[in-house]
Amino acid sequence: MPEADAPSSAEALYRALVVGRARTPVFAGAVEGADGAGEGANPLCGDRVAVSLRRDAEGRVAEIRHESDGCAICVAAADLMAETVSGLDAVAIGALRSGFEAMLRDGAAATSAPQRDRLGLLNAFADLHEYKSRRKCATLPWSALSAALAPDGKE
Amino acid sequence: MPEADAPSSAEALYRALVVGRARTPVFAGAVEGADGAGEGANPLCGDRVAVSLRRDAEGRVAEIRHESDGCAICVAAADLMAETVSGLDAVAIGALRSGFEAMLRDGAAATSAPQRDRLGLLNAFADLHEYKSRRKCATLPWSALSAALAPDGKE
Amino acid sequence: MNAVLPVGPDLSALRADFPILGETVRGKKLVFLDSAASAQKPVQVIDAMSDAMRRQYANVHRGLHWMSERTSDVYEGVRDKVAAFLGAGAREEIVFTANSTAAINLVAHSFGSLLKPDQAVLISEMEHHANIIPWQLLRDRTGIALRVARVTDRGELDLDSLRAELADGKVGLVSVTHMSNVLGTVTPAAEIARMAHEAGARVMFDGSQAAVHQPVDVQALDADFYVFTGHKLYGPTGIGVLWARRELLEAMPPFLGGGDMIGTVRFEGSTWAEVPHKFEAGTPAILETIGLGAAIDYVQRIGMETIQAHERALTAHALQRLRAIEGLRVVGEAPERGGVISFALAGAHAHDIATLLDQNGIAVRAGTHCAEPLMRRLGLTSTARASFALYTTSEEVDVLADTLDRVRRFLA
Amino acid sequence: MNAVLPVGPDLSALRADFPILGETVRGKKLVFLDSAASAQKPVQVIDAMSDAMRRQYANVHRGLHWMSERTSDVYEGVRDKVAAFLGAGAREEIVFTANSTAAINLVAHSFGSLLKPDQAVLISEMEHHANIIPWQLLRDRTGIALRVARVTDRGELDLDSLRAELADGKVGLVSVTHMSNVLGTVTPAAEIARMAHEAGARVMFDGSQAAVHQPVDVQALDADFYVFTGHKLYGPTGIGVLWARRELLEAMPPFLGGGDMIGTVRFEGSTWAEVPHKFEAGTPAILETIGLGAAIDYVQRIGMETIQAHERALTAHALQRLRAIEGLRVVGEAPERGGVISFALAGAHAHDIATLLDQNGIAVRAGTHCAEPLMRRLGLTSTARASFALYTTSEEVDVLADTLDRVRRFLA
Ligand SMILES: Cc1ncc(COP(=O)(O)O)c(C=O)c1O
Ligand SMILES: Cc1ncc(COP(=O)(O)O)c(C=O)c1O
Repeated sequence: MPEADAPSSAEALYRALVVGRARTPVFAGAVEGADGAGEGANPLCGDRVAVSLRRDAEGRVAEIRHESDGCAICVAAADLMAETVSGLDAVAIGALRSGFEAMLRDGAAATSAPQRDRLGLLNAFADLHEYKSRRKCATLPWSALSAALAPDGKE
Repeated sequence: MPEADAPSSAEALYRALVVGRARTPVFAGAVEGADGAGEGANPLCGDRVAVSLRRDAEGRVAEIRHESDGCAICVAAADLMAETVSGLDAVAIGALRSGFEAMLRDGAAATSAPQRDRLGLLNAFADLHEYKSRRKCATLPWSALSAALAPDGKE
Repeated sequence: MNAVLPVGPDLSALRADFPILGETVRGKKLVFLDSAASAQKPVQVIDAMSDAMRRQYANVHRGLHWMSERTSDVYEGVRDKVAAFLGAGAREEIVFTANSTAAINLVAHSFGSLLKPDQAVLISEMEHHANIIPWQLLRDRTGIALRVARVTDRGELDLDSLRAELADGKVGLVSVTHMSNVLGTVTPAAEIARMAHEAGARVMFDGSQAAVHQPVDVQALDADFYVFTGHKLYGPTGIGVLWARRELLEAMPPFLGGGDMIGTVRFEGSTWAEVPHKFEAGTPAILETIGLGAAIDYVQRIGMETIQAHERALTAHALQRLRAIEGLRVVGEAPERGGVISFALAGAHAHDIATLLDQNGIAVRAGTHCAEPLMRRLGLTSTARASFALYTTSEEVDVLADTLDRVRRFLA
Repeated sequence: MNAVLPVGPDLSALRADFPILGETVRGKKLVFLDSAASAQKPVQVIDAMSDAMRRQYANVHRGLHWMSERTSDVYEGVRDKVAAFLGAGAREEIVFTANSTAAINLVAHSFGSLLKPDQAVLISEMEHHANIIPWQLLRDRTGIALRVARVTDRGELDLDSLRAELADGKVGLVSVTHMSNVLGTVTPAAEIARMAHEAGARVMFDGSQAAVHQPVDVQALDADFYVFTGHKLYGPTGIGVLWARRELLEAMPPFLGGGDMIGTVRFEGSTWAEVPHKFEAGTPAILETIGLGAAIDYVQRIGMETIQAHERALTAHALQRLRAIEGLRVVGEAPERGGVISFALAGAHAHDIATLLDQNGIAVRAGTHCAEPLMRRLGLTSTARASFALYTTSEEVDVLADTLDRVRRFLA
């Protein structure tokens, strides 16, 4: 979408990355022979995310997929989450999630440079800070991921 | 009560006539051998008026008494009503009541001079116009009187 | 691109009465198209409430002092205004409640307690949750049946379905919306009332939307109950209205208990005040009632016919503009409709649309609009909804359409 | 004649915050001594409501747009303020209602439905109708028993009677006032809670008066339910609060049905939202909640201890002055009391007193004060009542006493 045609200059939230991933997610689907699976749903808007994954011997995410039915924010958040957590173990994922949620809550300005580096692609959601009611769209995939990582499949 | 000692110049409402009649009503009691009796009560404030009367051959009130339990306005209104309606028939009483209620509703200014003449002692209540929530204290006795005049003792 | 404007009365000068319309949101001029959720307030309402608090306020009814008497007069005066606004037969038929929801719950509890377990309440697929849940709770309490009349694919109330549900004569109450808050559909209330009465049922209309967008005459409709809510009629929150025929109010037991609704109180048993006070327990929403009175004065001065004509023209314009947008589908095609339009955009989630519009200062609602069963019936999970008020302009509709078109291209 | 003034904090500068106090009534300066019926509002409350309507307003919760998000934030922020005001354990324990009456009715319906028919609700002779009628209606609906603890001749809650009524362990809920709106008596809430809990009962306090006149900490009291009403706390009408322990709210079925209180809605059956939303059906009293928030900020800034100290001094002064009037009897002699004084004047009806005071610009209440059983218990048909607020001055008390003395001589 050319800049001149953008509905507003604050278009950063829906930058190409988010819209692109929402339209054609890279990590859509389910992992065959998954050793973990979890779901998250937001009854208020009907968004739904299912995550399945397989871990390696060290407990690091070796393969991860999501089936997401929801708004662009939700689907893109699930896809970028999947990309970002590949290769990480539960502890690292937990830290990443906290950092992500802190960025949504407090905004990019309140996020440290090293923190921003760690968040990588997830920085695409920084402006969600301004859209409080949409934040849960971006965190829903993480609830599903937590459930997938938990022994009993519940967050 | 000397003027200087009056709680306010708008003291007219409780002029000596009202306070005097409330303290020592002239028509208190019940008529022996009454041919009409009626009651009125205001559940909101607990005021209660019972009227009994005897009519002459032409249907004019020959004797009338009231037993009133209530505020000064109510007791005085009952007593002054009894005095005023003595000698009147139902039609004349009806007209008097309408005039009385109109005066309470619209004030003395809106009452014509002949009307004021007919009201006589009842003019003492003219300022009740300014005290809307107290008007029913003055009209309660008239409800009891209507009941006393009605064939079935109900207004 | 600009469509030909259907001509309506020009109410744009009235915008000056609504200070909030001059606000800026996310750096853009506010374009408020969410009035069906709650309308903005004119200074007349704001000032009426402020003035009461600044100059003449006390609790109402039992006070013998000046402030209380005067406040009571103003409060009770609003009852007359509401009665006139609805064409009610008597002021005693107006019961003040907290909102439409409270009014419907009152009827569900009080009138509902008079229904026999083998009777039914008939609603429709088009109802707001406020006209669904109270009846479900009643069903679960007392065992009555809850029946549901269908909605056609065009988004109209299916009168054949209504007739079929009424046929066995077991329906004690029909309770349906007078105007859908999702589709804008205006239901044929007089006809529904006739059908209900022929089947021996009473009829209630949820006028939460209708009373805002068109003149209402409860006697002409031959309704038994009618409810609306103040905050959608340019009034404050915290105040709603139940109108009911006097004989029904008199037959109904009280709902909430407390001060002001009693005759005499003894522990063994109490007696109730006359209607409507029997249904108004506790200190009423005095300031909000005063605000509602100012709102009714305001719309009456403009005229509900004028407001209706304005919104009709606006809606026609909006339908024209929106339908021209590629991939946009307007949900609901009833010819009889008010200024509420739901739509879906191919490939775009309603929430994303709402957020992208919001970035441009345009407030629309997105979601299920408290009408999940209707969404399910229409096979949708959510829609975006633009809704109009007396202060909405065709320029605002154009901004909506232009921005939507860009949003579509951006998300596509 | 002037009595020695007990010294309290000087709050007279705050009168400037209450524009109505400068009004003239019947040609006299208003002396407003009817705050227990409803308090006057400071500009901070008036402005908070006006500003919301002028600058930042939309329906709350489901809106995704800026106005709705911001309004929701402010609205939900008040829940935090109320939680802090009451010392609640969690913000989710705060349920917004229309007033105290609605809050008590909610508990009577919802918690009441969990009581078994052989259980009882225990109230007292000192209750406002708002804490009597809902239990009578519950009794008549479900067959529970309604028990009544006695009041002593001094106007205190008779704890022996309370204990006796609790003895058989059948009481499921004790619901009593925390401060009498007639006598001013403050009840020993913590002790009552302990007695109730020992007998296996839950306990609710009607804090409609207490929360206005003293600091309240529901956890320190070990209460289970606590209610108060906004308009007596210098806030607007149309808003009240129910606090309840979270586990109770979670166990209780919903009361009113409608939007915002649901999880998912299907005609066959619906699910409910999390507490407290489960109990908040329909569009809430958004503007009134904002007003209540401003009122709480206002009294918190002054400090409830300071307000209490001020009113204590004022009440001591008033008792001294009033008791000095020939033929005047103060009704209720509890040593623990707030700024509410009922009195009777020998040979003068309370209504006449109220009217004659009103002629002098002095607003007091006269009648049964929505507490008929208490009046009957005390052998009275009505009393006159003067009640104090943070803005009441000892000069006003002196005007009352001086005028009463003249009224007495006039009517005697
Ligand atoms: C002790 C007490 N309880 C309950 C109430 C009822 O409050 P509301 O009328 O605001 O519901 C009042 C005031 O009228 C009161 O003084
Ligand atoms: C059709 C309809 N019914 C009922 C309601 C409920 O109104 P309130 O939330 O004011 O009770 C609404 C609005 O939300 C509505 O649009």
